[in-house]
Amino acid sequence: MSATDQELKEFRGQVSAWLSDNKPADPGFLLPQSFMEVGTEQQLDFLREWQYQVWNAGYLGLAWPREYGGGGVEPVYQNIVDQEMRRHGVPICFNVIGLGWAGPLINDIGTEEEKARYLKGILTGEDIWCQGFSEPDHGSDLGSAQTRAVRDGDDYVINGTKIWTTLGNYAKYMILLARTNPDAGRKYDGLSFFLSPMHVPGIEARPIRKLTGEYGFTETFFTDARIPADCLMGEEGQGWKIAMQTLQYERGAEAGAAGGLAFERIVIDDMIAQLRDMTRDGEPLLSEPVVRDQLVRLIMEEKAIALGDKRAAIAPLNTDYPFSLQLSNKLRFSEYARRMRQTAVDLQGAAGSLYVGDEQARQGGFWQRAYFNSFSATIGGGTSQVQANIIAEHVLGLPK
Amino acid sequence: MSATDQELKEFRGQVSAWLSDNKPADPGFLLPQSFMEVGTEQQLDFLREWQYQVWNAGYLGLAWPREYGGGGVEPVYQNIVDQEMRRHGVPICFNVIGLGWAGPLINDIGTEEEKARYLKGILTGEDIWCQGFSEPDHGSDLGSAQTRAVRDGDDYVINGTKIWTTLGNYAKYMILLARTNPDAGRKYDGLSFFLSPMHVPGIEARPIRKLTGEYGFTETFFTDARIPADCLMGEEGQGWKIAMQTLQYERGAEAGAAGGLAFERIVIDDMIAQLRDMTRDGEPLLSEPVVRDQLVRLIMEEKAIALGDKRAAIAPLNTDYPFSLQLSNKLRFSEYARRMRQTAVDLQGAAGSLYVGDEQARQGGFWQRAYFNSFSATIGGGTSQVQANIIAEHVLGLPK
Amino acid sequence: MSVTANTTLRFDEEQAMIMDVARNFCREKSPISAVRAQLDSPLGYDEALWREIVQLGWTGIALPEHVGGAGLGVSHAVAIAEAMGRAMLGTPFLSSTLAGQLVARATPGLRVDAFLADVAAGVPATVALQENPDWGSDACDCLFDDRGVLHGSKCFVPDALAAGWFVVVTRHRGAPALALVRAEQLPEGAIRPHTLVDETRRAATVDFTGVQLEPEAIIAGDQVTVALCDHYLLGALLVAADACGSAGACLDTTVEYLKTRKQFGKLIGSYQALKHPCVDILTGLDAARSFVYHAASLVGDGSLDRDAEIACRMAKAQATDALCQAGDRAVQFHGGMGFTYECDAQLYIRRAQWSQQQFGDALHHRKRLAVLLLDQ
Amino acid sequence: MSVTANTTLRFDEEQAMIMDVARNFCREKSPISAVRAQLDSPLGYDEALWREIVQLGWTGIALPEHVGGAGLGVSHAVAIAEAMGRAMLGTPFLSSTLAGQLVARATPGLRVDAFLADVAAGVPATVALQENPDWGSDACDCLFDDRGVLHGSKCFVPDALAAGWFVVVTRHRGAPALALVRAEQLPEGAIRPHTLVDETRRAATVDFTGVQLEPEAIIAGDQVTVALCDHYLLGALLVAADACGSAGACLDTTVEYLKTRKQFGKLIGSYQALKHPCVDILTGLDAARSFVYHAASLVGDGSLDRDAEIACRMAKAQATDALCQAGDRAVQFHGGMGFTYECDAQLYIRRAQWSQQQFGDALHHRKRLAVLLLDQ
Repeated sequence: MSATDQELKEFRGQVSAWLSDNKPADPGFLLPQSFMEVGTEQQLDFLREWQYQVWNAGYLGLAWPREYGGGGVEPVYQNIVDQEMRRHGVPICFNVIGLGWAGPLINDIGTEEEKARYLKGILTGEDIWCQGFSEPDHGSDLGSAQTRAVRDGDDYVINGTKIWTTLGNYAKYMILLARTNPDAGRKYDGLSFFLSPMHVPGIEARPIRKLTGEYGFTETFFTDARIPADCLMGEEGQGWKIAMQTLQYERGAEAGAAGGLAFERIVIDDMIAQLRDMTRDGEPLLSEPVVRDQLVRLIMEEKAIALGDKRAAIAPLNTDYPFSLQLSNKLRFSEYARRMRQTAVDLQGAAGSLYVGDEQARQGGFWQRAYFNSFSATIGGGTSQVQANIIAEHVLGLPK
Repeated sequence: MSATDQELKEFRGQVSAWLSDNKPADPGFLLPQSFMEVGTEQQLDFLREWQYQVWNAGYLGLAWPREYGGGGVEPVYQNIVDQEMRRHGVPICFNVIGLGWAGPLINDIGTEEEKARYLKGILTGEDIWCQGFSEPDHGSDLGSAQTRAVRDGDDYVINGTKIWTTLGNYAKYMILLARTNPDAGRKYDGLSFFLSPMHVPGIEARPIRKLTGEYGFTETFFTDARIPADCLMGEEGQGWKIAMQTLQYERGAEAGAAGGLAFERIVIDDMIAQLRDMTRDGEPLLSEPVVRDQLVRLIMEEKAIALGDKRAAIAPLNTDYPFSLQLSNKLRFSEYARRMRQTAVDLQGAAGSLYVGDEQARQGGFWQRAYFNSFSATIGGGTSQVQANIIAEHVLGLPK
Repeated sequence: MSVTANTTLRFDEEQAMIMDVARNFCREKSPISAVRAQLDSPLGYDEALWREIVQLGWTGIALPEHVGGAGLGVSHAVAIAEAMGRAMLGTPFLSSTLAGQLVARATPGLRVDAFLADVAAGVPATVALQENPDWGSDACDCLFDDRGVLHGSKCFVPDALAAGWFVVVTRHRGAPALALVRAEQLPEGAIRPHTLVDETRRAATVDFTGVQLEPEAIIAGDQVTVALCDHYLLGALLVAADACGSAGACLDTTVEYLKTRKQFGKLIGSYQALKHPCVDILTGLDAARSFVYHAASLVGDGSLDRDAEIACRMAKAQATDALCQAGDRAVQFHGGMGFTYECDAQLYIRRAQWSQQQFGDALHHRKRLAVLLLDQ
Repeated sequence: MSVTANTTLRFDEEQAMIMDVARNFCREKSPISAVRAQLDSPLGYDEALWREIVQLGWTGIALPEHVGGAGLGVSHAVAIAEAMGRAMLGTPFLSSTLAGQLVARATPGLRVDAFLADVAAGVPATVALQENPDWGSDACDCLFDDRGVLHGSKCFVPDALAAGWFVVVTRHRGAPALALVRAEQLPEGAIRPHTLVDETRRAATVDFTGVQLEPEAIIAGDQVTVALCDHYLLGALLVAADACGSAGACLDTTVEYLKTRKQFGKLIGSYQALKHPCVDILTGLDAARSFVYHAASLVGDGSLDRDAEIACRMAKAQATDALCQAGDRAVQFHGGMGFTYECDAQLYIRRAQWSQQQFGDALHHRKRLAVLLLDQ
């Protein structure tokens, strides 16, 4: 039985009202723009409290089963919540690896015991999750992961290093991709997937300082770390398949994700708003024709991305290069984001040389930090250069 | 005994006066912008007459020996002539393969007989020369030339195809790179160099229509063409070495070239001049700030090229990346030229859609044609993409 | 209100069908050999093929039913323009459609049904608009005197030799007006064809001096001003759609070459220096197509609103820039072959120059977009 | 007259020697570990190293001999700035040199020899110029009253904590004037350090309110106006030279990584997607260096002429754009490593943002170049 339009409209009204009443006041320090940028305890405490409030109000995990802390209703309700949260500009729900990767996976293929053990803590924010896929020597090439997991009695013994572990120093659990069989015919067949505890001897999560000067990731070292054998998810050798399955949850609540905002969306309007009171040669910056031309180009780029997302869903409008929009989405969006943020700094005049922490910095140095952080998207998850190869080969059919 | 400054100054004055008096009037048809663009008999006749006049006045081949039609003086005189010709904006001396490739080579390593036979006709323009190096299947890779030359009695029998033969349909002689020994260990060792007649049975020069719609090159087919054995220059197997030697003459009269302008230099001033009377939104085009910004960028690019040429000669100013300026010269210049010409068309408004032959086309469609012709430099002699590899590998030391 | 707020995309079964039919028809009827066969012809198109197009109802697709049209609106013409652009098919479709729209929109009543019925029935029509190359100029010296006699010339008149009707943009009592002129009314030698960079297109300078206007051939009033503004935008949109098609064909041609040509022992399409720029062209083209379909969703039969204007201008700016880039790289990436007239790359680089200069270039439109988007 | 006419490049043995010495000195004394050691320090430089620099005579290199300088002119300071930029060496050299030049050029006689002698002797000096982030603004609210007491603040004052002397740009009878202020004259808490994006640099907001000027500390007259115009240009030039050095070092760092890092079994430097952008950076940097040396050939001790102005502006626009591109790509091409604070790429991308915003960004200079080059 589907919700009626009327019901959904009313629900949207309730959400909006709740958000208006409960949107946190400016904490007086810069909040992370994404879950990959939680650099201080202060930020973490703030975000944890916010996620708890959202869950407590019944607005997180709406499509997850009631018995594990969810709402047990259709995904469309969560979508409405997320849209309203975006519209109200509230903070992110920071436990993203739990909400959008581990949780949905456990919901889908986990045992009853795993569900009972893990799901609620993900929603409340009590149990922070992190991801251990990337390794220092293999960058974009996940299939070559070398971290070893060796069965020894009732344990697996883990040795190796993972990198870019978001929230690694705060996390209680990790979704871990490790090699159980180094001799497998295909390298993918040697991988297994674990729901690993983080607080066991032999696991050290060392914070990585980012080029922004802030923290948010760790490098995670496993040295003869023993984790219980029942941490294995599925069977040995299914690691790659399960890891790939987590990707589908990016498609949102319908696909199983719990919901909540994973990152603060920075849009061109934000940039234009901050430029509106600046001057150049004593005149409003926005009256400078060369700047206007630059801004229009950026507006067009952002609008094209939004239109492209819609067009991707209309098959007859994608007959020329099917999947072009889907496969190029990451490249287009991340490269646009980087250029847009860079322009936002460039146009500040001498104030562009100030940074986070300076009292005269525009918006507390928001754009400077945003520009530097934007590389996480042009580098992480396959660099832009690798993305371009993928598009060239899979959309245009050019040779490898 | 070197010429004194005073002597050179007087000479410059004479040249300048002669050019003022003898600069040809506008012939009423578009002249070629380089020797690679002679597309009609009308253009050819005009340019031949002009070259003859220049030679007859004593201003071509000034550093070549007197007995073969040259001036027998120091190269600096020819440099002065060339500078003044550039300054006066006179037409090109079209017989460039003769003046700048074949002629100097014959002067350097030719026999007395060859000198007597070929040199004067090169200078007067009576004997047109062309070059047979490139082949259809080997693009930038000259060393792989497959055209065969087989010794048969007093002849060589030539079979194969050459392409991008400038003036091929008008030429009397060709400098020809052909393979005499297909079994040589190194592919370069199998090549020989010929001063080949063009007007023998079995040689057909088929004009290539360029993307401009005009002519200027031929594809040259050799079908059992017999040329006398004494057309061989040097020994069999020295072809590659001799071909490489021709490249040094690009360094001008000091290196042995006869002089004369090989191409009409199109500079940013020409472009700005044509834009000065255009309008955009009813205002002068040159008052449009975005256009101004674009033009300044181009001016800077052109100026940087000129400064770079000078800086390349001052060693202490090139310690960071020695040879960077030399090796990147072709790439920088040809890519700049293409963009500059494209911009010159872009900015014409609706007139940019007109072409050579239209009475309302700006400057008779000069810029449209110049833009299209500019690809000869970004493609010919190693594409820009190949040039970038060379710089990356030889200047920056990046791996192949 | 966000500057990117309106992301309307409407698309129905009927449009999908027309798009499909148009694409297949153009591909079948206009292989590149057929395109090349028309490069030197005076009209630039095959009249028999034009009759087929008329039979398909495309000339009336956007016109009201009472004049013989299909009443489907400009959005359907957009799909046809894109298909024609993809096949590089030169016909008077763009000029006729735009002339029909201008008159239909400028006319308060049904005074000009004869004209519209002709257009719907396939008589080529064209708008004689420009008097100089400046798209931002409002100069108009082609005027008629008290006796209704026109004086003055227009240049860049598309498909003038083919046209049975001319819609001459003129002035009446200081305000914009239109005069409908039949080809037969033109004096001998009035049409002097341009030599265009794009040899698949035709345009001419037309001297209307001496043409005696019938009183009912003059359309004036406030609606003309509005219709003229819309004409610039619809022209931009249709050229953008056409350019998207051409850019796609151009990219295909380049990619095909890169898949088959070897240099230094490797397929050249495996070099990132060639494949990554192709990806840039693809993403630029994707953006352009999104704008075109978005604009097509917003233009109705009524006067265009602010969002529609934004969409049309973005479509034009993006599509012709994408095509210019595609054409330029097509020549470069074909290497020596690309430098020949025989190589199809030349068709696209020439089309690109033509497209950029119709209804204002990218800079022109971005300048106006800045006003719409930034000055609130 | 061609817009690219002046291509003067003067370079003598002495300059070659200074360039060589400076390059070697900076390389030896300022390895990246030493640069990093200063990132958190209040002054941003090693005072012992500064004393060595003073010993080398660099602080007086461009100042007249009678105040203890070498009288070699700004062109020699350019070579030093480039060497320092290459080593990312943060010292008050740029600010002191510029302060010295401004005062030397603004002074009709020898009234301020004490100041210049101090600068030549290595007392850091700085110019307090800006009151807002707009380089094109001529706002000046930092004024002195009838009793010679200053009121008002300046921001973005470079090396303020290190400075022994401040050259405060103010006004006298409606025209630009300079006031020389000793650090000791500042009230407690007058200096509030900025947090800069480039952690190798230092700047502060300085409140001069209450400072009592000695009458001979005020420099006024027409020459001040000219000297101030030149100050903007010389500042642009020295920052450009510094940026060229940093861009070269940045490119080296990136290239070194590309030569050693493997991905998918290949050295990543063999991928054209990485190597061709490095070539773009190289050619952009080559252009910048050419402009810098050209400008250095044209700036003498007298007021700068049109060609010198053109050269300085081109140098600044080109050099900082090249550095921005180099820094941005350095981060990207180092991959995950580039995203860390530990990777030196961050030093360069930060330096790039700082450089771009000193003495006007590229857009600022191109706008002025347009007037110089196109409006004749």
